[in-house]
Amino acid sequence: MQGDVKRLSLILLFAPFALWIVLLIILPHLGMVYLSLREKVAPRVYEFGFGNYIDFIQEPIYWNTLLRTGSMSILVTVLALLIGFPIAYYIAKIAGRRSRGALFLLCLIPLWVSDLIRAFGWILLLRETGVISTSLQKVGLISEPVEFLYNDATVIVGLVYTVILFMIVPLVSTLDGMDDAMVEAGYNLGGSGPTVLRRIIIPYAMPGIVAGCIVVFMLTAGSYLTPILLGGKNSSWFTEQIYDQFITRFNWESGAAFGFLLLAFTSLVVWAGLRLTGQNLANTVAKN
Amino acid sequence: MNDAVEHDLECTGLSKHFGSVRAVDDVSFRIPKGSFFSILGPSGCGKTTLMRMIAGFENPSDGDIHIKGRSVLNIPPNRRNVKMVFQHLALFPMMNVFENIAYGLRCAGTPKSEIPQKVNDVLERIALPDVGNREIHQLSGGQKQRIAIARCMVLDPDVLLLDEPLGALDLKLREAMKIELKLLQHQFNTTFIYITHDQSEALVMSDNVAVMNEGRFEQVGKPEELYHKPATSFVAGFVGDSNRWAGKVEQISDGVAKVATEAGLSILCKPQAGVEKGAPVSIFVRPEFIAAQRAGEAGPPDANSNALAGKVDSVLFNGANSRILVRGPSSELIEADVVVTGGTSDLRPGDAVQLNWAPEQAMCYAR
Amino acid sequence: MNDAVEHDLECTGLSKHFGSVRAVDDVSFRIPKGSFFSILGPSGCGKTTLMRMIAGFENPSDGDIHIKGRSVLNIPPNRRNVKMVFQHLALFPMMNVFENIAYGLRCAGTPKSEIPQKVNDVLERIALPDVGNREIHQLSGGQKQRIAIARCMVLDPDVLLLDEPLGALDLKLREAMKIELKLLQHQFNTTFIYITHDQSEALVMSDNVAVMNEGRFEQVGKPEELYHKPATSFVAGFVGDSNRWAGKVEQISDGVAKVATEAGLSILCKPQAGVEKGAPVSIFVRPEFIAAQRAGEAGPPDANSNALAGKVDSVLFNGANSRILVRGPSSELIEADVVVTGGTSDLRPGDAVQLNWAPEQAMCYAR
Amino acid sequence: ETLRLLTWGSYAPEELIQKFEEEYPDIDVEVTFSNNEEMIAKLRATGGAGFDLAQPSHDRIYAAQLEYDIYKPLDLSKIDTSVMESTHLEGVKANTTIDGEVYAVPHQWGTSGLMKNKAMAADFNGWDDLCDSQYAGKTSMRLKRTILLGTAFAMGHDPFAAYSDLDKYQSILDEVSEELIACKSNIKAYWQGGDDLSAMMLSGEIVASETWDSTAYKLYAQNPDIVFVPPETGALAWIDTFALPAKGKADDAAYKWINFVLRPENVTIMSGSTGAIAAVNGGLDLLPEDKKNAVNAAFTPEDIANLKFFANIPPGVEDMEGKALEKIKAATGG
Amino acid sequence: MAVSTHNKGFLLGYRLYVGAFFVFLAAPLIAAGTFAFNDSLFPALPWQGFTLDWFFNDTEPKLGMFHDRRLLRGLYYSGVIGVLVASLSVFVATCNAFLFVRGEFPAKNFFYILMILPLVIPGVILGISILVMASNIANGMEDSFNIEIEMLRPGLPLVVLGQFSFITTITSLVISARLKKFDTSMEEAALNLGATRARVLRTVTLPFLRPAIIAAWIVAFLVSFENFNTTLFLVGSEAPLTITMFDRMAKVGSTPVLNAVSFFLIIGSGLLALVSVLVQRDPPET
Ligand SMILES: Nc1ncnc2c1ncn2[C@@H]1O[C@H](COP(=O)(O)OP(=O)(O)OP(=O)(O)O)[C@@H](O)[C@H]1O
Ligand SMILES: Nc1ncnc2c1ncn2[C@@H]1O[C@H](COP(=O)(O)OP(=O)(O)OP(=O)(O)O)[C@@H](O)[C@H]1O
Ligand SMILES: [Mg+2]
Ligand SMILES: [Mg+2]
Repeated sequence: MQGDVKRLSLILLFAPFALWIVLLIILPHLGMVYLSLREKVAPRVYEFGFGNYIDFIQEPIYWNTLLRTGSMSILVTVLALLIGFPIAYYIAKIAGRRSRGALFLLCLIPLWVSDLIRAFGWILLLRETGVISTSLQKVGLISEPVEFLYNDATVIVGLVYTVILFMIVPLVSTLDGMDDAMVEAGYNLGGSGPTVLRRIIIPYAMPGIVAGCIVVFMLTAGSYLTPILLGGKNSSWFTEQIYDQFITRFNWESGAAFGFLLLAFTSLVVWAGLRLTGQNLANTVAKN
Repeated sequence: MNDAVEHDLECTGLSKHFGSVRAVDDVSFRIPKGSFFSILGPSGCGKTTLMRMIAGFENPSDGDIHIKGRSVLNIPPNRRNVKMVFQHLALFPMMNVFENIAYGLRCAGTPKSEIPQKVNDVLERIALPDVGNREIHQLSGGQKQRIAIARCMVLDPDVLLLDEPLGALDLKLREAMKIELKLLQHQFNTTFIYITHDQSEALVMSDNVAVMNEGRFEQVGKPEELYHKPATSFVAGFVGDSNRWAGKVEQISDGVAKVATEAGLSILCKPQAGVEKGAPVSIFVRPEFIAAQRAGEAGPPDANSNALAGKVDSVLFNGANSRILVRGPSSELIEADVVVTGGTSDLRPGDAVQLNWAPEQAMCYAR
Repeated sequence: MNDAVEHDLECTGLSKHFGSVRAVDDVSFRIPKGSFFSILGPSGCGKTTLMRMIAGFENPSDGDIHIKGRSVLNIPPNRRNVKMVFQHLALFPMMNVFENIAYGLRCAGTPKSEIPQKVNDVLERIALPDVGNREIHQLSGGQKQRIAIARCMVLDPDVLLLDEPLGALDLKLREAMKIELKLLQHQFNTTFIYITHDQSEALVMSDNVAVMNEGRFEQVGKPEELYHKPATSFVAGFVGDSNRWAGKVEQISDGVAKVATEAGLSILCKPQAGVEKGAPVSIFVRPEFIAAQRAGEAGPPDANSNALAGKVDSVLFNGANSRILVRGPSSELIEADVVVTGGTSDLRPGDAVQLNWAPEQAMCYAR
Repeated sequence: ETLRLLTWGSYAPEELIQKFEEEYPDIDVEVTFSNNEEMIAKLRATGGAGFDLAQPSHDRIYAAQLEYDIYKPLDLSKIDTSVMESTHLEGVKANTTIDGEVYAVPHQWGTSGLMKNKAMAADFNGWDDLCDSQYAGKTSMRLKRTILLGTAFAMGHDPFAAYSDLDKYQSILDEVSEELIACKSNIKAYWQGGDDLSAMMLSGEIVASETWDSTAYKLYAQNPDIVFVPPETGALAWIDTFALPAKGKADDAAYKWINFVLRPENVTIMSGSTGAIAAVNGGLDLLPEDKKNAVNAAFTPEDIANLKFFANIPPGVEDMEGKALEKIKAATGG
Repeated sequence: MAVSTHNKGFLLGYRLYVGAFFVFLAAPLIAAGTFAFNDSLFPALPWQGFTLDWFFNDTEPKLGMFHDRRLLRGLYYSGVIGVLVASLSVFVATCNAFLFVRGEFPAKNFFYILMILPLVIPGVILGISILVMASNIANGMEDSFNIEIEMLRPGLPLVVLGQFSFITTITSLVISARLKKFDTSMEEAALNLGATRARVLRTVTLPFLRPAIIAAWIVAFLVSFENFNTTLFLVGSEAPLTITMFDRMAKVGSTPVLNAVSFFLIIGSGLLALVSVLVQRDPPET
C-alpha cells in the first residue's frame, strides 16, 4: 500500500515536469526543426527539403556571421573568466565575512536590471559626446572628442559587462565550498602563489569555471540587444540575422533553420568544452 | 644563544591580537629537538592562532619565532620548513594519493626521477605501501590521517604541526590513532607539535604538554607533572576528572589547611602557593583518590584525614574505569572510582558508604 | 502471553533485508518496563535499521514487534506510541522551543488550553524552565539534547528510542550528558532504548545492553556480564580493551587450556564453551588484569600462571588510566595498566619488566 | 471596449488619445509602436489578431495580404473619404485593392531623403554624397531598403520599374550593394532609430545623413542649420495608411479613430507629433507653424513634383533586399 | 589565509583591482540613473540642472514617467507577467525539487539534464520555437475546425509561457538546493510525533523551504521583468516595460524619461534583490 502511495505521488510530481519539458521545450524545438525543413517555393506554397540549410551553407555571409558570433562569444567568455575569477576569489576567500555579503549583493544588482538599461547606460557613457569622452577632454587627456561606441571592442566590453555576473556567481559558490586549509596546505608544502593557483585552486574550482563558462557562452551567443545597440557598422550578430529572417523578411522557415543552427553550434561548442575539461553538465551547471 | 640550536623551535613573547581579542598573549616556550609537544586547552583559547603564526599564516602582533635558531618572521609560509597537518586534513581531492604526496616535492624542485622513490619510501614507512593510485575519497579515515602526515614527512620538516588531527575521526579509530601517532613520531624522530582539547590525547602521547587558557600558557610540563602537580586551579580542573568544592580557609597548620565549603562540609587539604587563612579557595580531589567503603566496614573516621558518609546514587560501570556517584551529606554528588567485578561484593545504588581521602590528595587553590 | 504485558517492547524473529544486505537478521528480545536498554555495535551493524523498524519507518522483512503486548506491524509511524530522538536531534528550526514541544501535542489534538501547562511541566522536569521562547539556534548543544528528549516525553510514550544522540556533541559535553541521560531516565521512568557504538556510553548508562554485530544480537546482558563474561569473542573484543592473541589449543586440563600462540608464546587460559583440543582459538586479556613488575622485583614465574618478560616500549600516561606498552618476547606489543604517580618508582621506557596474569583472566574462544 | 493601435512611434500623441477618450468615454486606446516590417511580422504571427487598427505604408499591404491574409477589407462607407486628398486616396486604393476590395486608405504622407547641417556640409545634395570622401566619418544612414532604393536612383536606375523583372532587379541590387559596401568606410555608423540620428546630428558627430523628413523637421526646430534635403534624384515618398487587421475586434472604434484624426483640428496635432503631412485636402496648411517653415525651407515645388512614391512590393523582393542588406552589413570594410 | 599576507603590495593592488571592477559595474547604471535628473530633453551632456520633472511632470514635452500612460501600462503588464511567471514557475519548481531530490525513478539523470537544459538554450530560440509551435497549432485548428484559439497567438499567455519555460529551471535549482539541505529526519521526527503526512508537509517541510521559495519567486520575478530576448517574439499588444522602452528608444527617440524608468527599476530591483538575499540567510549558528 505504501508503495502505491509512493508511485502515485511520484506520478503527480512528474506530471508538471513532463508537461513543462514536453510542451514548452521538446515539442517547440521539434516544431522548429520541422519548420526549418520546409522550403518556400511560392507564396503559400511549401515543400519539404533542406533548402534553408543549403542556402545557409552556400552563403558565406551567414556562416561567417555564425563563426564571428561564436568566436566573439568565446572571447567574451575567456575575458569574463579572467576578469571575474579574481573578483570571485576575493568575494569568497579574502573579503571579511560582513563585506562578503555586501560585495556579493553589489555584484548582483546589475543582474536585475534589463539588458536594455545596461546598454543604454553604456551608450550614455561611451558616445563621442558622452560622459567619458567629455571628461577626458576636460581633464585634457585628449584634445578631440573620441568615439568609443560602435566598434567590436565596445560590443565585447558591453557583453562582458552583461554576462560577467553569471561567471562570478557560480565561481563564488564553488570557491566558497573550498576549505581555506586547502590553500594553506598548498603554501605550507612549499608551493608559491602561482603554483597554488595552478595546482590547487583552479582544479578545485573547475566545476564552477565550467558552469560559468557554459552559461556565459550561451548567453553571449544568444544575446541580441547589446551587439545591436553598441555595435558598429560591421557588427553583425547571428541572433540579429534570426530576428531579421523572422521580422523583416517574414521568412520563418529559414529563421527556424538559423535558430536550429545556432542551437546546434553552441551545443557543439559546449560539448567540446566539456570534453576538454572532463566535466559534465549535471555536475557543473546543476550544482549552483 | 648557543643553546638555541639545541631547540627546534623557540617562541619568545609571542602575541596576536585581533582587534580587542588577545588570541595569543605573550607566550614563550622552547621545544627540544625530536620531542612530542602538545598544546592543550579549551576551545577558543588560541591554540590554532599560535600554530598558524608558527606556520607563517598569521603575522605575530609581537614577539619572535626561531626555528633551528633562526628567526622566521620574515620568511613566507611556503619557505618555512615547518609542515602542518590540518584539522580536516586538507588533502587535495583532485589529486590521488601519489600526487598529494608528490606535491611538496615538486614544489621543492626535486628531480622528477627521484619523486616516485621518495613517495614510495614514505608510504612504506606509514605502512600503506599500495595506496599510491587511490583517490582520496577511497581511503578510510585513519588512512587519510596517515597520508596527511606522510605528505608532510616526505619533505623532512624541522617541525611538524598537527591541529587536532583526530577531531574528525570516530571513537574507536581515535583511540587507535593515538598510539599510532606516538609510534610514528618515534619512527620519524621529528619534533611534533600537537594541538588538542582532549586531555587524554595530550597526556598519552606527549613528552611535554602546555596547558593554554585565554591566550596564555598556564603550565608547561611532563604529563605526570600536570596531572599530579597542577600549578593553577585551571590546570587542576581541566586535566583529569575531579570533584570540586568551593570554600573558605578556616585555618592552616603543618601544611594542611582546613576549609569550610559553601555547602557546609569541612575538608582538610594541601594548600598551594598563595592560599591564606580566610581566603576563598577551590578544592580538587580526583575520584581515584577517594576510597569508598560500605558504611559498616569502614573504621571510625580519622581526624587527620577526610571522611564523608553518603549513599550510593548510581553505579557507572565502565570496566576498569567504573565509578560511583555518592550523594553526600549536603546532597551534592561526589564521584569515586571503584572496582566492579560483577560479584556480590559490589556496591549498589542505595548502599550507605563512607568516603575517605588523604589531605595531600585534596589540592587547594586560591580563587 | 500474560507476561507480555510486563514488557514494554518485544521483538520476535525481526529481520530486514535490503536486497542482499541482511541489515537486521532474526533478532528477538524483550525489554522490561521502565528500564534503560542499550544496543551497542560497530558502525553498519544494523542498529539504526532495527530502531527504524520499531518506530515504523521501515517495514520488517520478517518477524513481529509488540508494544505493550500489541503487535504494531500495521500501525503507521505517526500512530505508534514510540517516540524517537534522532542522531542530529531533528529539532524544527522554524519553530521556537515551545512550538517544538507543543508540536506533538497539537498533532494529538490536545485541547489548546492544556498545551502551555504541559509544555511548561516538561521544561521544568528537564531543568530548563525558561527557554520556551528561545529559538533553536540560541540553545547550546546540551540544551538542544534535552529539548529533543522533552519533545518526546511530553507525549508520554511507551518507549523512547535514542539513536546515538550524543554523537554530535563534543567530548567534555558528552561525558556530562552521559550521566544526565541516566538521571533523566530515572526521573521519567520510561523505557529508553539507546543506540550507540561507544561502549563506555552503553556500559555507564544501561540496565541491559545488547551487543549487535552484522545484524544479529551476540549477547544481551547487564554491563558487568558483558564485560566480565563475554559470550563470544566478538563481545570480548568489542567491549572494553583487550590484548589479543591467536593460537591453537595444546591441551586442556582442570578447566585450564594451554594455548600455543602463532607468535610462539604459550598461554594458560580459561576455555569458553566449544573450545577443544587442537582448535584454533582467540585469547583476550584485559590490560587491568596484567600486573607489570620490574624484572628484578618479580618472583620466579609461577607454573600455574602466565608470566612474560619484556621491555617497556612506551608509557601512555593518562592519570588514573595510565598504561604501558611492553614489547614481549615475540616482539608484539602488550598493554598493561599501571599506576603512574610521577615519582621515581614509575616504570620508564626501556625498563625490563615481567608481566603476570592469572589463567582465569585470559578468556579463550574458538575462532 | 479597447482600441488597440499598431502604429508608428509618433502616430498616437497622448494629447489626441486623451481627446478621443473624452469624446468616446467607453473606448480605451492602447498603442503598440512598430514599423512596417514589424507590423507585418506581428500580424503574421497573430494571424491578424491582437490589434484593431494598423498603419502600414501603402506599398507594404498588397503582398503581405496576398501571402498571409492579415487584413480585412474596409467599409468605405464608414469613413469620411471626402476630406482626403483625392490623388493620395486614389493612389492608395489602386495599390491596395485585391479582388475588388479596398484594404487601406491614406493617413499621412512624407518622404525619405537626406539631411545636412548647412554650416558644415553646404554642397551636400544627393544620395551619393553620403559616400563622398570629404565627409568621411561624418555621415550616416539606416541600413534598410530606403538607402538601397535611393542609391539605385542615384546610380541612374529605376528600381521601381524593375519590380516586374526580378532578375533585373537583382542585378541592380548587386550593383547597389557593391557601391554601399565601398561606401562603408565613409560613414560613421548606421543609425537604428530617430534617437541615434538626432543625437549624432545635433552633437555634430555627423554632418549629413539619410533620414526621415519628420526627424529632420524636428531638428530644424532645434538648430535651423539642419535642414531636410530632397535628393537631386527625387525624395522617396511614402503614404502611411489605415488598415484593419483581419481579426480585429473593435472595427467601429477603429473607424471612429480614423474619422477623428482626419478632422482638421486634430490633423494639426497629429502632424505636430509625426512631422509628416496629412493626406487631407490642404494638408500642408494644417501643419503647425514650425513644421510648415521646415517644409518650406526644404522643398521647392519642383522637389514636390519630383517625388518618387514607393511602388507596391511584389512577393520575393523583401527577401532579395534583406539579403543584400545583410551582405552590406557583414562585409568588412570601414 | 587565502592569499599571502607577506606581500602587502600585492594585496593592495588586488584591492584596487576589485575596487575598479565595482566602478566598472556601477558606471553605466549610475550614468543611466543620473541623467534622469538632467533638466534637458536629451539624455546627454551638458548638464542643464537638476529636475524631478522626468518623474512627476504631467505635461508634454517633459512628461514624467508617473504620468506617461504607456510606460505605466508597460510597467503594469511587466508586473502582471512577472507575478504569473514567478508563481507558476515556483509551483512547478517545487514539484521538480521534490521529484529530483526525493524521487527515485529510471533515467533520473537524463531527466535532470533535461531540466537544466532550458537554461542554456538562447532566449531568442526559445521565443521563436514557442511562437512557431503555437502558431502551427493555432493555424491548424483554424484551418481544420475553424476555431480561433486566441491564447496561442502572441500575447500575454505566450509571453508568460515563454518566460516560464526557462525561468522554471532557475527556480528549480534554487529550491532543489534548499531541499537538498533538508534533513529528512526532520520529517520523520514530525511523523514520529504523531503528525499525518499532509501535516508534515504543511508544518515542517514547506516552512523549511519557505525562504528558498520566496527567494526563487523574487528571482523569477526579476528575471521575467528584465527579459527581452524571449519576450520580443511572443509579445502581442500587451507589451511589458522592456519592450515598451525598446520601442521608445528605437522608434520614437529617447528622452530622460527612460533614464527615470531606469533609475526607478535599478532602485526597485536592488531592493527586491536585497530581500531575496535576506530571506535566504539562515539564522547564525551558535
Ligand atoms: N581571523 C580572526 N579574526 C578575529 N578573531 C579571531 C580570528 N581568528 C581567531 N580569532 C579569535 O581568537 C581566539 C582564538 O581562536 P583559535 O582559533 O586560535 O582558538 P582554538 O584554541 O584553536 O579553538 P578551537 O579548539 O575551537 O579550534 C578566538 O576567540 C577567536 O574567536
Ligand atoms: N535504505 C537502505 N538501502 C540499502 N541498504 C541499507 C539501507 N539502510 C541501511 N542499509 C544497510 O544496512 C546496514 C545497516 O545499516 P544501519 O544504518 O542500520 O547501521 P548502523 O548500525 O546504524 O550504523 P551506524 O552506527 O553507522 O549508524 C548497512 O550495511 C547499510 O549499508
Ligand atoms: Mg583550533
Ligand atoms: Mg545508525
